[in-house]
Amino acid sequence: MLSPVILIPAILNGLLTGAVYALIALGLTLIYGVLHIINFAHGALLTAALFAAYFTQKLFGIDPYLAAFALAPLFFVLGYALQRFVIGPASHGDDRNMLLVTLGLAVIIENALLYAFHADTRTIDVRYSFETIAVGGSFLALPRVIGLGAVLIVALLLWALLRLTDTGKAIRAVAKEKLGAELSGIDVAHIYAMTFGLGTACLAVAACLLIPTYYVNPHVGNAFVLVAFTIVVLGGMGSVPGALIGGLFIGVVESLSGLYLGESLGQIGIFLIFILVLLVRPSGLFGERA
Amino acid sequence: MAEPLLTVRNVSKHFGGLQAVDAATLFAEEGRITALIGPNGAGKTTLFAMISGFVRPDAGSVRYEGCDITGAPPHELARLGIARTFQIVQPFAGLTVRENIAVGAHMRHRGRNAALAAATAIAREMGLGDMLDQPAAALTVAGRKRLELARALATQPKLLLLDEVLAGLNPSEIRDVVPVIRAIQARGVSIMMIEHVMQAVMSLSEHVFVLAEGRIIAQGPPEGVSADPRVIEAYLGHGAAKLTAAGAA
Amino acid sequence: MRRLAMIVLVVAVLAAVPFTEASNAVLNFLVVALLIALAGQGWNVLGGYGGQYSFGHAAFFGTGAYVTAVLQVRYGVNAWLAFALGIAAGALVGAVIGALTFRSGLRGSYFALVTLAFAEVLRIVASVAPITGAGVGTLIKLDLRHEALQFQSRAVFYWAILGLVALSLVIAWAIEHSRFGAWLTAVRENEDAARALGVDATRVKLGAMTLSAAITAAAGCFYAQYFLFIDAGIAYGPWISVEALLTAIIGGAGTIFGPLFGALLVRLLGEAARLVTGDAPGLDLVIYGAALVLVVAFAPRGLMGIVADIRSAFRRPAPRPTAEAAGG
Amino acid sequence: MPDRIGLSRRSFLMSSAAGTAGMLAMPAVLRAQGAGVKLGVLHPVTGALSYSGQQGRLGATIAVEELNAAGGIKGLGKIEPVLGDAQSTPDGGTAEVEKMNSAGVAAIVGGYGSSICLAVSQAASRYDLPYMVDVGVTDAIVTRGLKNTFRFGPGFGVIAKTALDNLVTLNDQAGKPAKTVMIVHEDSAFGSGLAKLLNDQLPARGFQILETIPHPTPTRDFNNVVLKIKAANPDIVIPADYYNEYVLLARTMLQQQVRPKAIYSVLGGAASSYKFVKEFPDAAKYIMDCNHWFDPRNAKALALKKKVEAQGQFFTYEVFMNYSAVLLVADAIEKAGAADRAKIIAALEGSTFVGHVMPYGPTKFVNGQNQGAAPVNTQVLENDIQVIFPAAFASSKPVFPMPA
Repeated sequence: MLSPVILIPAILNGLLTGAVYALIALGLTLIYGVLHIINFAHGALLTAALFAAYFTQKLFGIDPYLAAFALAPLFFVLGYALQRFVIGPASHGDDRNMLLVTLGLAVIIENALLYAFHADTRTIDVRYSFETIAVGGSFLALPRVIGLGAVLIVALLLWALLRLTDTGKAIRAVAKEKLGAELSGIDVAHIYAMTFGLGTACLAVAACLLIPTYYVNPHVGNAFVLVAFTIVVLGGMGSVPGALIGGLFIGVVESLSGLYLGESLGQIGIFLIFILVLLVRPSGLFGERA
Repeated sequence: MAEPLLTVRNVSKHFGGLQAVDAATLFAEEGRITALIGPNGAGKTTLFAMISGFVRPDAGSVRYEGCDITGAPPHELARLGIARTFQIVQPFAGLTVRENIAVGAHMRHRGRNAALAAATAIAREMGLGDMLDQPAAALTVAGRKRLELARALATQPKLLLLDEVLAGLNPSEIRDVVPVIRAIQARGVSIMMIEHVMQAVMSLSEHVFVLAEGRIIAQGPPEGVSADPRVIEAYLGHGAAKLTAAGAA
Repeated sequence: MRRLAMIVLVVAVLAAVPFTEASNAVLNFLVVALLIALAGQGWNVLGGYGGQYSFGHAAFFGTGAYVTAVLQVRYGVNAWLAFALGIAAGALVGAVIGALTFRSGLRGSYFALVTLAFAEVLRIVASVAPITGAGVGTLIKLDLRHEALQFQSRAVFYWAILGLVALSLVIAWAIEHSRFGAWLTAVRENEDAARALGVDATRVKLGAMTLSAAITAAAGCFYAQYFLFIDAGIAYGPWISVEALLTAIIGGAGTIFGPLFGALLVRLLGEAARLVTGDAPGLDLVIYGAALVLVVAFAPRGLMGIVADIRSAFRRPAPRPTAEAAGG
Repeated sequence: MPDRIGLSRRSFLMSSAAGTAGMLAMPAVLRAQGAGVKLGVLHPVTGALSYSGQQGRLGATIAVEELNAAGGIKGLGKIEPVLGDAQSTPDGGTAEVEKMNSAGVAAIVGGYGSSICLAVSQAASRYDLPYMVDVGVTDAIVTRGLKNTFRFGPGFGVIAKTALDNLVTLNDQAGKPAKTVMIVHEDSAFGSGLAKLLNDQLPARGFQILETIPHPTPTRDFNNVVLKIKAANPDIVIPADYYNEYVLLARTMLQQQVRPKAIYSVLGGAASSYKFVKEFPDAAKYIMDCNHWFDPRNAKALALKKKVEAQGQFFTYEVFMNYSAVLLVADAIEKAGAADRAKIIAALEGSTFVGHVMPYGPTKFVNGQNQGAAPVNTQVLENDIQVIFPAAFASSKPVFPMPA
């Protein structure tokens, strides 16, 4: 019923949106894969990262894409410290407690940002914000195309880090067999924190990719976090390629269901997929059967 | 000859590519202690899990008291009189000893007070009388094993499945628990036990099944089985020494 | 029986508040706190006693609220009946979600996520479906008659919600003193062990979820009847899921009085924060969050755990504080 | 019983209830000794609506300051504002009304947001406490027969009608270049209600509605919506969104080079916002809006604008609506001659106040609704917001259709 004139750009747009979702989900899935908890602070940390990207541009005039190189390490340290000194000790190793602590952190971060910066929406205006690339009669926003490329690079880097470095091997060992890893001398608390740091660093990159075309306010992260949960579940909790493919897939689903069902109901499409996957195949489409 | 209390016929289970249990057949006679032995990874715990309803067999049947119970869920089996303990003890850590046992007792007692009274009585029998109001998490390993037994017993089972109830205990603790198991048998409860401590198997059981790589390779009275060359071969390696030591004892 | 006496005492003290010269501002504060306590007690039945941490109790709160409101506004159903049907509908939603999730064997993070997702789906549906008034919301006609379940006096509303809270306390007490409760806590502590002892874990969890949903739905029904206006964000929004969980955990999950004292404390903290900081936006919620983290870190059994520890410390110098032992 | 449940602040101290301690000093009263009139100033300064709430409070407090600088209310002394935070929820608003009532306010101004206004009006009606709605467009607020509730600004019905009338006039004057319309609206109370009214009435006015697209708040991406607009190619796009979504939509339309003959919004979240115009001049260019707007020829309004901008704030409609509402209530209190609630309500009912900054003419309340209240049309022209309709208040001529 809809002509390809709409359909093709809608799919392309879905892919571009999905790429950023994927990056946010990458951080979440990594944390889940190793710590086996859902990080409910993920959305709030994304908001914090968006504020950081906003202010580096506003205060220092640093381009967000450049800022990513500074903010990613910064947020890595932040994530590391949060897990090492707050979440880890506070939850006494109990999964349910970790859920609660990350939820508590989410509430704290979001409202501390509200307290500090108030509720108004902020946007930055960089010269390429409105630049587009013409593809098949439609225009793709240049920053979003750059975003897709950056996400693919980050995913590749992450994959290489997990496969090729000693830390990556340790992370995989802990994910697979925590007790065994502990017995063979791996500092599990350190690896947990490293993982959390990596997941948080992904958010910093995602924030820098988002800010040129999006806005930031203290509640903005929530809009992404449920989608990210869905992607993580769909892609198989803990699976990096799963998050990537799942993100792109969800982007397209959202785009198409928005087109056919309307934007309001289109959101339901995502949640229904989410619930269905959880009920029928909780290990995800790309994950291994438990 | 009457049908045994429990008959397991040709049950199989595989996980992914691994054939954990392969057409195993065994039985437990009423009033007896039956042992299931075998080297590590032989599939004993999987077999137990199938009998107690935690795992559904791919093939084969389980019969109990003349009825087919294949694939019935654990809580129904417990109601029919099959109770089990776990290899790694699973206390309700946040509850007291009394409350732990009462969970089992509730199967036969609807009322809270009746269940608590029954739990108290069983706890005393099992030597846990001093620790009734302690949280289960505060018990020693031996205490937890006793709790595990007491809880199972509180369901008033006809058949008790014991999964390595002696593992992790020191020799003196083992000496304490063995008579407890005998006492349970004396109450008329049939027992099937997975056990690694061969000494206990030899002294307690009347009939032994040997599982290796998912198959029953031998069965019979303990003395006969321990002399069976297939069994010795299955145990060759780290298991063989243990077996010969047990045989010499 | 001593606990039952405590319930009577606490409720009696609270019931006396309107006879003091408490202003309506205080009563209104208490009404809202009790409303949250009721929602929290609902969460407590499933999360505290049953160990199933739901992040989506808004699904039940909202269903109760919407059914109460929509039946009155669109179908002219009597308010009292609508209230009862609201509770029933909440219970039904709980049973359906429970049946779907527990049969699939979802636990822990998965359960938290799926409940959250259900609440979100309902929120979105409510924000577009014509029957709920879609985005406009549903407004119950102001009609201060007892037949319409609306009262001129704040005090009557206060006693009504107190009555519901009292009932929820008795339910919690009954859970602690029944076979169902024993089974429920056994499932919380160790599901496999419970199943081996004859506990039909799925059924027990399902029962707990239905009861839990009914209690939280009652809070939703009351909300609709008290404020007379609901929309999708109020009814199904994440705020109530978080508050229900927060009050139960901070007060002491799996205790009779946990949600009640938790709600009073949390709400007081919020007021105090706003008192100290003026209208500093967000600071009260920062304090909520911090309280949650601190309670999990240092007082895993919440406010009631602290009370119990203090009492046992006075009664007999126990060599081993039970809280730590249980937490380990 | 309700009468006995105290009104005196001292009675707080008597209460033994848990929870009282925190309530004692509530609400945040800027207490002054002696004579004076307490005025409740209620806005959602925290939560989802906090930006608007803070702007609203700004307008109200400026009005109070100006009144007090001029000696307060004649015969009664200075106004003592009792500030309240509705926390962006109906229950938050209700709690504040209770506190304000206990604090003994003569009237309440504010609300912001339909759901809060509904709850607040109802809570205040228990005490016959006069309540002046600042911005809350749901008509249910004033059609419930609450004697205490007044709305200074226009409601949905009037806004939609004005918007339609002006659209028709605009089109007729330009030689009817536009025939087709697409509506993009957020799916909560305000957007949905508006979309429904437009759908009912636009066809009768000779416009064909190609599609109505609802979307949630927040919506992360408007590319699909814009693609649909592009494919349907309507003459006019009518957005009804909150600020963030409006900005995203306008930016995406610019990006995708979708240029209808007009972007004509109704209560557009960003369309008549100086912030939007300043931050995204290209996206804002030529956008028309039918919204609350001050009388651009009113010297008081321009002075207020200067004052607000001097504080580094944007001059948004929340500011001048609240400013006007406070002046109006103060006038009524003065007419009543006492901080007596019934007298103030009577004074409001008969009010013919002209000292506000809105293009409404003298106030005249019928069933609580100010009859003269109406929105005006604005257009973003040369990086400024100009009034283009009605002619009596216009500061510029409309540019329609948009130059390509």
